[in-house]
Amino acid sequence: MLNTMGIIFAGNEELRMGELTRARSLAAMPVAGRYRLIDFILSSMVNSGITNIGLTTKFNFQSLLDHLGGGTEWDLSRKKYGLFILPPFYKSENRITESGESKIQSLYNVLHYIRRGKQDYCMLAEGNAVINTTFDEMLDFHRENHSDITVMYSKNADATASQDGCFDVAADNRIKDISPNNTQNAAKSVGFCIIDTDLLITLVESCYARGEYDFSKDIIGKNLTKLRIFGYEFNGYYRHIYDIQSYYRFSMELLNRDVRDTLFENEKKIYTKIKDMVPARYQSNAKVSNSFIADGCIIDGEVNNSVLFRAVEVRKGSKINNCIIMQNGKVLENSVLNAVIMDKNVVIGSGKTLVSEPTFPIVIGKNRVI
Amino acid sequence: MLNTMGIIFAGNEELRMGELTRARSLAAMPVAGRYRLIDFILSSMVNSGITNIGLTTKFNFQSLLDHLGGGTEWDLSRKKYGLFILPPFYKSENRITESGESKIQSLYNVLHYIRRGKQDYCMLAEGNAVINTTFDEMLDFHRENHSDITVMYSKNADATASQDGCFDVAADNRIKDISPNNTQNAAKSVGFCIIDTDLLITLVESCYARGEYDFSKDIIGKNLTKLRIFGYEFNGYYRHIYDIQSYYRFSMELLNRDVRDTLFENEKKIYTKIKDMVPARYQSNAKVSNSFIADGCIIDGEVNNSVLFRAVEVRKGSKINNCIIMQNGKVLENSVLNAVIMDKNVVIGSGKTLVSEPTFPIVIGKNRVI
Amino acid sequence: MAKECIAMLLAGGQGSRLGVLTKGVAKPAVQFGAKYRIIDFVLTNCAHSGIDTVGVLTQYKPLLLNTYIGSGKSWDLDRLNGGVYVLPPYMQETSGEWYKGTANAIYQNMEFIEQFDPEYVLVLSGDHIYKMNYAKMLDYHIDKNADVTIAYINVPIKEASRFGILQIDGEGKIIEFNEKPKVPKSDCASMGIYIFNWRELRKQLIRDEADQSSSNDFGKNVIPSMLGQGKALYGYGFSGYWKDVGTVESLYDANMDLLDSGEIGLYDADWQIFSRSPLRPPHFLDRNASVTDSYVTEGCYIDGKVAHSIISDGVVIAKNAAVKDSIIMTDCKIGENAVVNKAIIASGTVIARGATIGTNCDATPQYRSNYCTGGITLIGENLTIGEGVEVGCNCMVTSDIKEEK
Amino acid sequence: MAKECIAMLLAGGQGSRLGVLTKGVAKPAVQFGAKYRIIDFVLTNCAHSGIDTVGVLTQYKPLLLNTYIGSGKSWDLDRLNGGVYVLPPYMQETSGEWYKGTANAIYQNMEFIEQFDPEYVLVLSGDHIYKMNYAKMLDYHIDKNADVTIAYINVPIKEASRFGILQIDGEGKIIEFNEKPKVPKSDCASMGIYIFNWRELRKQLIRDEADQSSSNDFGKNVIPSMLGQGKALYGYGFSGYWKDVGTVESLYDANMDLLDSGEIGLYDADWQIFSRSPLRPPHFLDRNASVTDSYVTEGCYIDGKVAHSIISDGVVIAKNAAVKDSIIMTDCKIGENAVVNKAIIASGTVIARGATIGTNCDATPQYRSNYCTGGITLIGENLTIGEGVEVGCNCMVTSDIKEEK
Repeated sequence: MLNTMGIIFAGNEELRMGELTRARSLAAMPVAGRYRLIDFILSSMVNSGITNIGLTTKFNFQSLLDHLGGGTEWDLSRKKYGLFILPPFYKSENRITESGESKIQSLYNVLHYIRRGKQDYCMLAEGNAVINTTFDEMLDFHRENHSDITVMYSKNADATASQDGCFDVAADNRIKDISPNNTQNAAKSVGFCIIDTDLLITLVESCYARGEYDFSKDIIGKNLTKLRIFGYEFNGYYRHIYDIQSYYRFSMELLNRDVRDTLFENEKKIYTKIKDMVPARYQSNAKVSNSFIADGCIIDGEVNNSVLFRAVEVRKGSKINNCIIMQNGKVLENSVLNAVIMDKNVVIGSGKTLVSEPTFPIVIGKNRVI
Repeated sequence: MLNTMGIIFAGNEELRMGELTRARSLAAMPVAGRYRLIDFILSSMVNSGITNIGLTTKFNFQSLLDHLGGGTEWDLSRKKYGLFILPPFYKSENRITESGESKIQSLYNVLHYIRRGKQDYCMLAEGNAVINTTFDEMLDFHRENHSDITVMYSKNADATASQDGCFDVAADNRIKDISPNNTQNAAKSVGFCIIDTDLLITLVESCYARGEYDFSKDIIGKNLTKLRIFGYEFNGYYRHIYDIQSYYRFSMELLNRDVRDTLFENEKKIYTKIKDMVPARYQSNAKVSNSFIADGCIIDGEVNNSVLFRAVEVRKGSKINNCIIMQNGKVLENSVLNAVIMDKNVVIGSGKTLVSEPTFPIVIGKNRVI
Repeated sequence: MAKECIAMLLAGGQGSRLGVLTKGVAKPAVQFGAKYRIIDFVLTNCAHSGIDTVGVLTQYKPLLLNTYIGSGKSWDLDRLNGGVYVLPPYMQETSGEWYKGTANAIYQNMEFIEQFDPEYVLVLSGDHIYKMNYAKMLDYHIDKNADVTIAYINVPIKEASRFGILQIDGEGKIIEFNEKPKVPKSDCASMGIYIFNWRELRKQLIRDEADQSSSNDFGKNVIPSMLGQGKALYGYGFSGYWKDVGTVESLYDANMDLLDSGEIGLYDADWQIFSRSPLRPPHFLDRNASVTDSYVTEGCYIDGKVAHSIISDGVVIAKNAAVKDSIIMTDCKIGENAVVNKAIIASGTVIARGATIGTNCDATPQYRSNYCTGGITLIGENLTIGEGVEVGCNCMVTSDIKEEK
Repeated sequence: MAKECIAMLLAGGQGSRLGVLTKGVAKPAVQFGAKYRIIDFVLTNCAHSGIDTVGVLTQYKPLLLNTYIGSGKSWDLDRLNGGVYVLPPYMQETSGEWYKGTANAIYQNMEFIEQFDPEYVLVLSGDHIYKMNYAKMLDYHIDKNADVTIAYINVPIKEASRFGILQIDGEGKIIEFNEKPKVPKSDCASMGIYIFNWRELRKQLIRDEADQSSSNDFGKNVIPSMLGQGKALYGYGFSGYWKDVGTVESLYDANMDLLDSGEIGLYDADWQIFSRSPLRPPHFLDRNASVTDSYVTEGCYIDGKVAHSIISDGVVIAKNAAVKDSIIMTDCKIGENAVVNKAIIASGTVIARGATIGTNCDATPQYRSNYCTGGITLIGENLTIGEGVEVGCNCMVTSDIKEEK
């Protein structure tokens, strides 16, 4: 899949994530004990042989920059192409951001980058998808159908997660219409599409000039008869993270072996930044079950149905149930937690009780001491 | 000098540079055939043993990001600390940049980064200085004098270049006053200072809270009696690049052996991004003298008193005098150029004449074809 | 690019007393403490001591070690000027020769050292577990104006005859040195860590090489000879955790020390032990798991019982299996109802369901081995111990054992 | 992390026919074309052919070569899975042995190859200048269902006896192979580039190793033997620039080809020749300089006359010096009024003022050397040729020459 470049929309900032994305972009959200959300789509692209990848960014992408560095850990520190972080562009005269809110505006701002690539195809992807796949077959499909735009869809997908809506897909796989029919069995966009690079440039320029900023409506919808636009069905596991519920739900799904195996016990690896960590340490009073535990943890309490990120400490007498505890979280002695999401560096003192239901997890912001 | 962190103000955007900094920050300005302006101060810090360096950025720092990558080529891809590019911070609610115009605002925005470092001292530096030095002796001076803030000054310096003004320096090296007396022999700020990290944090917070944004006036000037503020004299070669004239003047100074030797034939190297280039090729009609020529050039014409960046082509019959030609510049047959600055990828057709005086160089913007 | 001090790390030894553990790899590459290898400790010391140029002298089965070291990035040793260099023996114009002894190994790489024009050369071995700031030792060396400084540690006098023993005067000067003396005159044991003035070392290496009777070893030849020449040799006392992991039992003990004493201090934020981490997800403890007093690292799946053990990455321990007082290396599988007791299971090995390792001391005398003492059982890498098979204590298994029909 | 095809690059040879040029370095590390080294071309080929795993087999003075290759980053070979690995000879449990022949070198590294579980192994040598897309050769190999495919090039029949000569039928199948035949039967010369099916190669290597009479060389032993066994050997025709730079004269010619024919195509944007660049400023031509028909690279200072020459980094050519038809390697200094004609000056050498190299063919018969033919003069590295000294053609200088008083 060497003839394809990747563009990842990593500028999304989801207000529905609340405090968790206040100081980081959604793509930099910590997930699954040691990863960041961006790792999934980035690794899927790398594992597909895409070596020219641009990330559009908007606000507060410091943590994204720190995480990705020069791209070495994703094998993207390459001589030719590699990983490009594309900050927003400002017209210097009036200091106004042109990056805007929409995919089309983002694409317009990185046209210089798209033009520099020599790849015939461009893969557009959301930065907030949890997936481990390769796109080789989708590209074959795109070529075989002489498709102009191929959109990946799923019938299983979580409907609310779809950012580009639902489609009517005909038997020949052509997309007939954009459908308001967001039902269980509808073909929902997974948020990835392959498009011929030259066509993308033309479409973005023309939409931008006319102030048409809705990718789904203005690029897909308006061109359904003029262009060959196909749907490519994806049957595997994927999740979009777009609010606290979807984040919590996905984290709890990691306790299913199938989900873990699909994502991680795969020839295709999910790459991430490597940090030096001591192995997890279980003390004499540790009682841990059905939990996903990262290195550096020190556990002397009880942990059930939970995800513990790196260097989390759970002291003696504490009971953790249905929780997500991010890096450097500390739960001192004799506290009881149920359905709590702790952002990085949160400390829960001894003898505290924080209990909710999995349908309504408690969120504790970064660096808080409770 | 392991106990010092570096902050480089790389967000300057000098309108006086005109077209040359339209799409790049001043710190990313190409200089001396194969370098970028930032390379000098960055290398000087690295050669001083500073391994924790943050770059404050503001607008259009894409080219800076591309140049610096993960910092590997400056030996700053380190496990602990390394190179941090600090994009501006936005309050997500109202999308307003807080990065502002002044050093104090920039510092306020990166306080989180400064706090994370464990170094006792902080070296603040302008990103637009041409210099090859080490700061070890300045730090010794700072310590020996129990100085709170030590400002590097020079008496030789180009006065207009000084961003932090001039000083009255007493015999005991204490700064007595900020001086309006910007004469030939005045002690002019070179734009580098060492300050105790804790003090820096306190001063920045207090200035920011009171809306005092002038580093020179509000941090140096107002504290001359309350704090121990010293001047440290620097006698070596340095230049600030702040407008087209200063850029052009420095480039022409490179034709002096002493200047080249000071900057480049030194045990302390100026690091930069390495690109693969063919050696420079001289053809049968080449006539080149008193010129600085980078790899990848193909020269079949006459070149005098000029700086040619990488992969510049000068065809037969053309005569280049007193020019700066940046990467991928092309001068076709039989053209005559005098005192021209060509930005990247400029093409001069055959038989053209572009002649000015070194006191008023002609500037041709990126990608132009003439 | 002159350097004040560079390190030369002797990593060429087979470490044959580790038995089947060094069948495929050199001793410094043997796994330690769930996610480390022995060499990590010395490379980490170099990184934290500010020594950024390290030559690693290898010759025995270096493939895994070379691959593991790679660019040196994991130890911050991928430096623009300097960094880590693997130095195997090589061919000269007319012939090549293998490293004859520790001193000869350095002798053959004098050209490598010369290119850094160092003032001092630190000679290290790659088979000890300890944390030491070599910068402080260098300060001492400079302060004493020594020709060579030898780090020593006080050992119980009854063990002293296993070491090179120093006698030092009140100023720290070495007045006598005896390699493995039968009757030790002091308890100051050489740790095999030397700082030499490079000019002096260069002279001594050439002199030693010319001596046909020398076995070209630092402890046996170079140091005693320098003492005889009246050179200034100083001892640098070290106190802290230090363990030679040269035998199966000492390797086992050092691992258990990690669990029990914490003396090595893995949690010291200013002295993190660097290692090359595999890229694996967090580990998972399933509903039947019980893990106590243990270290477990990434990629493991545990549904059995683990007590007082060290579990490397990718290990699977099935339901009702019981692992106790053991070291389980990368990607081993322990089947249902299997029992592993006081054992070292090398990487990739499968202990099939119901197998019993190390519980019955009298079982399987045919596998009993001199390598294994103190009741430890050692199973080699990539083996399969069949269903229901029993292996006794003090045994070493080097090939598959099929289940009995 | 299975790989379809990995490359094994034979870089262990001394290249003794290059005379003093390989005194301190292995042949693949010899400088070429101002800023390259010979091995750059093959490593570049691998990078552009999508081969991301390369084992480099070294044994002769590998220090500079190892340092030069480093992490492989310069050739995009610092990969997460795969990349470049330097493979020296090593010790086994009982003993170690040096690489006996090309086939034995691969034989000793079978374990290295196995870890990538490749379908195909590409065997290369590190001493040829050419650009070739190995991916196309691999397609051909797969298409022909061959056991081994050998790349060949048509050479003038009178030179054919220097090569391994293939006879191929209309389908590309090799029907005869003769290593350096006295009477060549065709002009198809083996380029020493082989693609093997790994399983087949593995078998053949074990078989060859067991054969006491074999010299364990691909051309002499393995290929003829496979032909005898009726295996499917195919020839893959290559047309384009290809030069064996095994002698001083051929190395000189290949450099001059860069200047004169441009056939190697340094300016091909899709096939940039990668190399490890030194970090030096642009070069400077001063007021008296005259440089024509030449390549000059970074860090040079030229105030003299340079015609039809190749000037490596950091060279200083003083006023009134004249360099013609020559190759001046890194950091040489050519003094005022010195004349250098049709010479190769190895790195770091000083030609003092007024010295004359290579103009008078009858001068200095005492330095005449069989290594130097075609009127070429070769001066070794880090030497000083004193003021006013004259050195004639076809000479090789291996130590300083003092000025005559």
